[in-house]
Amino acid sequence: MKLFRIRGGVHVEHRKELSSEQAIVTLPLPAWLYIPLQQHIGAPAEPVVVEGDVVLKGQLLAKAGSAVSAPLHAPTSGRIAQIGDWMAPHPSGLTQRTIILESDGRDQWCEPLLPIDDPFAADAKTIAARAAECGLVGMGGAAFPTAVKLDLGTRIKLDTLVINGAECEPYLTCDDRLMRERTDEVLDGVRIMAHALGVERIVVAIETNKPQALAIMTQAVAAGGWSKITVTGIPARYPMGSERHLVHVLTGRETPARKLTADIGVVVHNVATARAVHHAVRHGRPLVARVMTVSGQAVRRPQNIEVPLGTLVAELIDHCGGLTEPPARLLSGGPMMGQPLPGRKVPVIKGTSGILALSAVELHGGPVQPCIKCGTCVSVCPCGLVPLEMASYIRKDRLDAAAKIGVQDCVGCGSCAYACPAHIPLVHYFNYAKGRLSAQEREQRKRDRIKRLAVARADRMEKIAKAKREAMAARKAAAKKPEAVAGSAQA
Amino acid sequence: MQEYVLMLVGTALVNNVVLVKFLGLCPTMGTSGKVETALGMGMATTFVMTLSSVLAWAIESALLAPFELGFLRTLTFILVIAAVVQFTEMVVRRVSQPLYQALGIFLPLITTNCAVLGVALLNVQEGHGFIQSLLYGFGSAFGFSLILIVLAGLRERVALADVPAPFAGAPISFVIAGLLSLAFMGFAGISTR
Amino acid sequence: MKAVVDLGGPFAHAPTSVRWIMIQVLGALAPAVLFDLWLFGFPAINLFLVTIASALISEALCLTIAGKPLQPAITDGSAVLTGCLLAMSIPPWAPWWIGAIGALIGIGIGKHVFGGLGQNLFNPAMVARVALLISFPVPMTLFVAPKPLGSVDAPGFLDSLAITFGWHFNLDALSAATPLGYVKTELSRGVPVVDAVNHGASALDLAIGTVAGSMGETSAVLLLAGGLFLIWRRIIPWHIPVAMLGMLLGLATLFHIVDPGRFADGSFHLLAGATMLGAFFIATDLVTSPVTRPGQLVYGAGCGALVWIIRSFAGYPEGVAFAVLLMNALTPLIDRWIRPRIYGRTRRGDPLTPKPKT
Amino acid sequence: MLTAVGSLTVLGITLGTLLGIAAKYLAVQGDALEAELEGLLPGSNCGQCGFAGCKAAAAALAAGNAQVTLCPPGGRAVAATLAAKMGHAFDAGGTAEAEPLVAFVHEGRCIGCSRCIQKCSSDGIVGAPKQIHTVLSDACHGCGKCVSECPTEGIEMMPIPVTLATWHWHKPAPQAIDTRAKAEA
Repeated sequence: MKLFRIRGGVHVEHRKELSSEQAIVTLPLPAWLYIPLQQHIGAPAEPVVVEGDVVLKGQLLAKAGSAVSAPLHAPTSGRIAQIGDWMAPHPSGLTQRTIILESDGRDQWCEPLLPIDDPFAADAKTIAARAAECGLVGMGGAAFPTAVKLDLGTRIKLDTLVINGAECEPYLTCDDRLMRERTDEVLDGVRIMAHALGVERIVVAIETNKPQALAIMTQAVAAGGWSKITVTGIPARYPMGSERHLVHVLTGRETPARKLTADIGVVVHNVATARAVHHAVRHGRPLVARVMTVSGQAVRRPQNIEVPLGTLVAELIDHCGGLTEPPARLLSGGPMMGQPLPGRKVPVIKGTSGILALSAVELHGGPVQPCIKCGTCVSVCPCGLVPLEMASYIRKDRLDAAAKIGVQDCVGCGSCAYACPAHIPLVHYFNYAKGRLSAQEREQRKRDRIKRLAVARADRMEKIAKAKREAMAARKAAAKKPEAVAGSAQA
Repeated sequence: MQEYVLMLVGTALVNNVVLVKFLGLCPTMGTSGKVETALGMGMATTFVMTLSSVLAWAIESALLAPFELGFLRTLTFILVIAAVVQFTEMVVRRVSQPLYQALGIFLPLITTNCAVLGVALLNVQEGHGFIQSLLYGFGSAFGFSLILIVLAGLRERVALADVPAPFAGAPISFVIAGLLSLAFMGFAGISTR
Repeated sequence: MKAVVDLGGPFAHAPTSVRWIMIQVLGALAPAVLFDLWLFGFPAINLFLVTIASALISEALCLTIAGKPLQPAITDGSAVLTGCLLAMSIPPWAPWWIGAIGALIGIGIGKHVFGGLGQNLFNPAMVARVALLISFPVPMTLFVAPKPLGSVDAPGFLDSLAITFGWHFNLDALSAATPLGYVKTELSRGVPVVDAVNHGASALDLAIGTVAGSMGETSAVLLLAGGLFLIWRRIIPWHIPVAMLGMLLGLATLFHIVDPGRFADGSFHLLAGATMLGAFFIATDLVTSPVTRPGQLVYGAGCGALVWIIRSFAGYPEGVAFAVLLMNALTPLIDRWIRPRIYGRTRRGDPLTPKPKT
Repeated sequence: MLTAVGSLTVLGITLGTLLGIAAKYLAVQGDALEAELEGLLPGSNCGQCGFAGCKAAAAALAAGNAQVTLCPPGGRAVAATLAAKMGHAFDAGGTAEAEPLVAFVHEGRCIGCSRCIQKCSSDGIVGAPKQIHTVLSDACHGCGKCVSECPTEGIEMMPIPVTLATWHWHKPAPQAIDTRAKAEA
């Protein structure tokens, strides 16, 4: 299969050996589960249960808030203790409306949805509806509702489905283990999705630093005799897993800015998402648990664990033998694009692909020094931006100038900050700029809305005043006329 | 032909009107804050300088020399330059309002730009013919614009640096202009004959 | 916005730092410096140490005046590197105050006026060298033939102190012209360049460095080796030296063919003067060179062309310093107009139109 | 002497006529600046700038007897765009980034007199006589006229709460040292 080259990118030490040989284990059922209502891109889910309800595993807890949203299901059987606010797994430390479920220990499944026995006969609509019903979201980290993506086939002509087994983030090995241990489930899910999208070509992309997974998947596809699926090794280079760059490497097509990869006929799905589709379609099981890697030098025994959604990070770490030292950084996701967590009493959600407790040594941190314009960040940026110039504009509060040279096109992969010899937090600058710019846009939209309201009110007041004046004038005129009328009446 | 090329390079780089002859310093400092403004000012000044040196030559040879009115030279040249600048101002105001806004006071001030008058008088002093004075006018205008744009690029970059307080603003611009003329000393000694 | 966490962004990092870069550049310079110190004996060693010391002193002075902490800045090696490059571009037996004033100008006006490391617009060492060359032409053009340590006429340690620190010691008796200077003066006396080159130092001497000149103008081979080491360590891009040497070689050979009497040939230009030092250590100063690869090619070619023009036509024999300063002045414009294409956008910046699916 | 004066007057006249002709062809319509400036202002005629509405403020700005920072609700963003349009240098540092405020009705003290509704210039308050009123934060631009109007002082200006959607990273401190974060329990 012909591969293309992407611009820039960095060679990160993948440090997957910490957990790549650990088979997937299941977490013993935790006593309390904290299920936030916002676990996906789009509107938050709306609860359908109230405090005190007793629910079974897999029962609907909250329905989708809008077209682009995903429902939530009970990760285990138990009692709804409370629907209140709990700290979200987010660096802001803000709280979030969360359903707090107290498990009764029986872990009893509810009545599963009717399995679709021959998915290849069913049309795309039913498969997309089933994915929506089961609350499936992208498990690669973006957590975009899968149903919406599966529906794309009906509206746009697609020709390729790419299964993202790149997992270019260091430390994370959950996709690798899934491909090795749950190969059939993954491949079945892949074929179902390919049928729903109506694509002829399916490419499973796996980085060459995962040889066993590559071998097992290739062998399974050959055994299955599915000619449309090709499993290919791609160079282990960060950020290979970024959607647009993976599509470029495999198909050579470049996704236009502000557009989706679907607009150039390619849809990308994560390996875990494929497995979730398999469970939803074949067994009617909603998304209630996912595999994630708990790793980092500060964790005694790094492992890959199948975790019910809503488990607290503290429980995960305790299951892995606790911490060997207070972690320098506690992250959700990989070290490159992962979000630092405000503490250990936060739940894991559908989009959490890993929990990392990194020691100071692993960070290679250092004092921030002035930028010496070495240009390394320019040569490693996969999106062809000039990070040092954007950062110096942002530092001087000239966000419009930074936006003009493309800060909105930054995908935040972190290659520049990784390679910067002066340890400048470039991605932090860009995230601040993007946040500030969108806040300014929101304020501008609000000002425009208020301008419309003010103009409308002024017109209305004007009309009312005019009407009153006319009425006054009419009444005065009428007051004069009655004598004439009275006069004529008497005559 | 080779002599004209040497004349052009000589006036633009070797004895550059700003950094070697030190003419036209105030508009250089005034409009070299941003590169767009510098580009606009450079084009406007090039147009004015070239046209004025040609007109100056015309007046010199048609009017002043035959009637020995040499003492009127500066007065008539300024009159011509003012007219050309007024015309340029109308054109710029019509063509691009933002540039007109950005240049602001410096557009009419081209009249007082000593480089423009200086080049016209130098043309007469060195007895240049029509083509020579055209090239001399254009060459020095090109040198002026080159320095303006290079200085604008440098000042825009230094605007992003944390210049210590006593040097912020004008002083650092003068340091940059000084270092730039230091670099231009490299061209000293190139014979332009 | 309050954040519980102080810093976002990636939490892994490549094992580099500014100090490590500076140390590697100094390491690449070391062989050439040691050879030259041996070549020009004790006075050169004194001058070298004085220049480095005054570079550090002026760095400390500027930092305290600016109220900045001494610690990370003073030991990041940038002051030492500037001092070393300056010492390599002034005559080896120059008096001590040349080195001291040069370091003060370089570090003070060249760097700290703009705000410290990474924010200066011109290469500090070259600012100092050009300022010295123009303000003190005599001591800056007094070169001596090489007098290796231990050779018969090499000055002893005490004599060297007199040379570097003494006032009255005049060097006229010992002075010798650099290859470039020799060719230029011969040319002005009407001797065609070809004879001057053949009569002067042979190509081998030029390469090894056993010729008169400042420390940077001698040992071309060692500087080349140091430069290739830096390229291999990916500290400097190959684009700038290749473009600069390529342009210089191209112009020199082209014009040498056209008029051998007037223009020296390519190999002479490459080996003589501070070409190697300029191409690998001065033009590639990270702070003052463009950040994009095509921009670096344009910058290098510009340096090469200017070096050739100044050497062939201008008054000063050595043009590297001026060429680098002039191209430093153009760097902001190069970075402004030569930019990488943003992924998913055309060169002008508007989004690509997806190709109609054939 | 005569030729000198004569040649100068001739020169002056010819140049004058040439310029007159050019002026006619290159005429530019009236000052479009005022209309553009008014377009930039929020247009809610709240009067906080001291002028009777945004049109008057734009006229004052164009005439030059008003500062670009004359519009408090517009905050720094409007001031920056005005400065860019007028070509004035404007350093963002001057005006402190005013925390956007929104009116908030304390239910306990609202007696439903609805005097605040008449005062609100953008219909931001909803309520009926004798009923508890409330402020639509999306329609309130914090002009604060209703606060002084309320007889029971039941309205207060409050900052807009930050949610997970509107939260974004702070600007990193210039020499932010990448120290060990406290991952407390």
